[in-house]
Amino acid sequence: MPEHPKSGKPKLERQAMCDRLAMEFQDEWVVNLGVGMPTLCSNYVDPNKTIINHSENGVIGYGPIAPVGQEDRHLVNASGQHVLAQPGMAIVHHADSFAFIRGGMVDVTVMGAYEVAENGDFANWRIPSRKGGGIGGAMDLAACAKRVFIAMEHTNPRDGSPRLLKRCKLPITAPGVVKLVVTDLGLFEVSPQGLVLREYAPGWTPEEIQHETEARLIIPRDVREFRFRD
Amino acid sequence: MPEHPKSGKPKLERQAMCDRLAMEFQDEWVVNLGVGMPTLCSNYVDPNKTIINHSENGVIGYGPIAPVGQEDRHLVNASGQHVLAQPGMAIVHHADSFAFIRGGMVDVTVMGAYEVAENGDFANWRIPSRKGGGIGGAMDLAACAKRVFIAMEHTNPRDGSPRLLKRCKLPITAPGVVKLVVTDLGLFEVSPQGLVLREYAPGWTPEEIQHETEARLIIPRDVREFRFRD
Amino acid sequence: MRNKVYQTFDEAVADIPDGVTIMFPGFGGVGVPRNLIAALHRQGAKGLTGISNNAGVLDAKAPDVGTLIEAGRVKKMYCAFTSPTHPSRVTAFVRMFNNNEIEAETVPQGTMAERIRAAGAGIGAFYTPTSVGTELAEGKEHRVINGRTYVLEYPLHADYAFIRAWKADTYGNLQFRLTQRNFNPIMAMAAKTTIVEVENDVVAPGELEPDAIHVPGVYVQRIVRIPPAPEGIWE
Amino acid sequence: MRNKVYQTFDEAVADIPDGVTIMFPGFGGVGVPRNLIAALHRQGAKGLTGISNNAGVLDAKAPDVGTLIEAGRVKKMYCAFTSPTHPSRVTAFVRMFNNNEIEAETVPQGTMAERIRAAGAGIGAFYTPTSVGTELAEGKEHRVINGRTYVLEYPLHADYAFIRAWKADTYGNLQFRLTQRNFNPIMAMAAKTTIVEVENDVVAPGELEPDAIHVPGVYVQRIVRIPPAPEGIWE
Repeated sequence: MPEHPKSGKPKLERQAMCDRLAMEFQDEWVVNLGVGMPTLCSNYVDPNKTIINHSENGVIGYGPIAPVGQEDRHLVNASGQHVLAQPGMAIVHHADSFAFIRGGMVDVTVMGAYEVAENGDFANWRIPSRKGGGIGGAMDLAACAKRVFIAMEHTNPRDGSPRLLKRCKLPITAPGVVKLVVTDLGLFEVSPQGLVLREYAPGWTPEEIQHETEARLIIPRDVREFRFRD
Repeated sequence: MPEHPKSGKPKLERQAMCDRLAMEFQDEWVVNLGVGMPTLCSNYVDPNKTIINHSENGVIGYGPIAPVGQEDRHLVNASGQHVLAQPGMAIVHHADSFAFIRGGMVDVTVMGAYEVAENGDFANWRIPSRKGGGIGGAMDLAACAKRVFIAMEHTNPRDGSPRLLKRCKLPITAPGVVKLVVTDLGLFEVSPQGLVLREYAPGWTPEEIQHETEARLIIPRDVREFRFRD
Repeated sequence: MRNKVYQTFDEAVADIPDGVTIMFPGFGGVGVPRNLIAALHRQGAKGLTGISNNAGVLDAKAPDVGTLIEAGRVKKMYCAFTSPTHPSRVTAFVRMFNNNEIEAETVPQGTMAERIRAAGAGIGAFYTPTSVGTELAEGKEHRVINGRTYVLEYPLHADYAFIRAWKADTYGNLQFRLTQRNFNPIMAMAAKTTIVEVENDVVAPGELEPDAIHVPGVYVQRIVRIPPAPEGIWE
Repeated sequence: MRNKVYQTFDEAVADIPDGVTIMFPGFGGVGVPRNLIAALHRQGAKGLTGISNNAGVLDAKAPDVGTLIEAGRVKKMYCAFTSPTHPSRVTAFVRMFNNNEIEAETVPQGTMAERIRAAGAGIGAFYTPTSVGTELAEGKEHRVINGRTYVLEYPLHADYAFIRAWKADTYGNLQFRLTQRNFNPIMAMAAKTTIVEVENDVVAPGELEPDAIHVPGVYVQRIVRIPPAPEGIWE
């Protein structure tokens, strides 16, 4: 039996997780980063690529978070953070922003999740024990972006229960859309055959990661240690 | 039997016909004038009213036809005529222009027609003997403007056949939408009971006009001679 | 031409009756018509239905739709957030919703934007791929078009829209600055009566470039210039 | 970042294959991408489907979609005018349509605009009141919504859009001037590949005001600056 993670074996840092997803972004991709951890993806900068940041409130091509004192009171991203204008930025209204999303112009959306299933379903908007849900633009992005990437902790921090599941237990955000998941234990690809472990955190074995995972992991021959940089 | 119009009894001039319709426009109305005769409505100017001219190509609040030498090559009305910009004019794209029309923002559209029926149907886009049709924005305007006014000659200039009919013979542009019709013989209102003759051309009697009309005219007690001006 | 410029927010909202539906734009605290909301709060209209991306924020210092909700003036909300993003963020709306003191319909944000746009654009209903396969699509009509599944959604109409603009002319032509735009233009186009608070002096027609107008003036009925703080609300 | 600026119209249309669908904006002779049409005419692609408000004008001195139709390159047109407004105005399209040498679908202009917008906006279909009760609604699905009858209409997609703009930057952000705008923005958003002819020098990103951009650059793939006449077509 593998060493239990609670023993203190190091997991990946949130910034490393988001860097790894950002390494997958291609030149000229339109990227939509969800509230919370995904916004860390914007800290990874590859000078050979132009990444176009889209935010659901209608801004295409915004820049980094505004330093204190440089905030423009009329310019915020999807998290309500003040960002800097960037040359070439364009503004549209909310209906046009979601026309942009539904029209398939977003190359990748990165979101957090409570659960991801091996069939590509994921859940991030509603906990049945609470009334209502917080959906924001996540369902539109999940249904319509070209790719959905997920960044989340591998297990529920409250009770250690797994979050990579055979089937989602919570109400889903969209069916079958997740392509890539990064957790603090590794990088996972959703394939037609199921969840493929592509990279594992340093110090962890695929078997140890399987132990923390409800879904059956496919371990390919070329599985490798987590890449922190290209 | 009334004197036959071919005898030479004078009919209303086109400008008088359009002036009469324009007298019905109210302050701040958004007015859409169709190609041809209806554009003459813009020559009637009441200084006590602000009329907002809308053209289907996305211009709201344009001014008069541009005098020779003052044309702006980027500014035309629905007939493709160069018009003058007017303070307060706004431009939208084609989908927003028809969103404006379908959304009920046009107070009146004035169009020409081949036929108008006593039930408010009218036909102005297609002659079955010719293949295809020329619909432009007429169907959208007819279905969605708050009011449809028609300006047309009372009878077909080719064979003298009537154009105010019990039922349209040509394919209709929209059912039951016409409110007011001006012809070179008079002004007609479409009521739930049928076509009401409101005003007759000078020198004509209601009976003579009925003779030129297939639909049964309702002649109210207050029928009066055509008003050229308020 | 009828004058559209009102001197005070109180005058501009004075005749709003109980029971109407009002659209409230704003996203991330930007483009929120706070002065009009404060005026309506003073005016006291109740039994309102609100359409808004969210239902108020925690610890709001400046008025927003949550101010009206907390005061018990709102009967129903259409919004994209009906539970908090974190369990500790319990707003007045969340507390009242949990106690069944207010009704709410959770609408995906893009579907909400498109439903508002459809109301202004005279569209009877539309098919969208958003929410297919989720709880929010249950009971809705589905249709497969070119191999993709869509759900049918209907317009969201309103009696009033409260709008926050950057510039306006006396005809009601409006301009917004950066992400202040958000829901403002489509709400202005969807409501029967559109009331605007504007951050700059209302200018004469012709001073705004026709190519750079975001809302044609025909859609706007009332305009109030925001006075300097503290009389006007600027945060 | 990939360079979007092409030096010649011929380069910009060189790879367009036979059989594709192309959107052609323009209204009343304004906002017509004449240089791109002339280049495609030289290039020779055939079996095309065109989407355009009209199908060419009588006695056109400058190239328009009618130039491609007359040359036999177009197999089908979607347009709002499939017969002349006056019997004497027999264009090449009308002659060919009467001789069954070209197919055509007559689409009300607002329905065409909304179908193009729906393609860009990811809407599967929509209900519109336009054409209800007429020959053009025959065979279409009808639905009564809130007491009003609507017909169901589907998106119009395209492989290419040819666009005529006033200003552009190297990212492809576009601005139009006055009624040049017409169908241009919605076609740019609906097509897979959008090719633009622009009336002013292509500027660096940041020179166009973010609030005054009519088409975000992400929608644009290729841009050509129109040279002075006679090399460039300006009428």
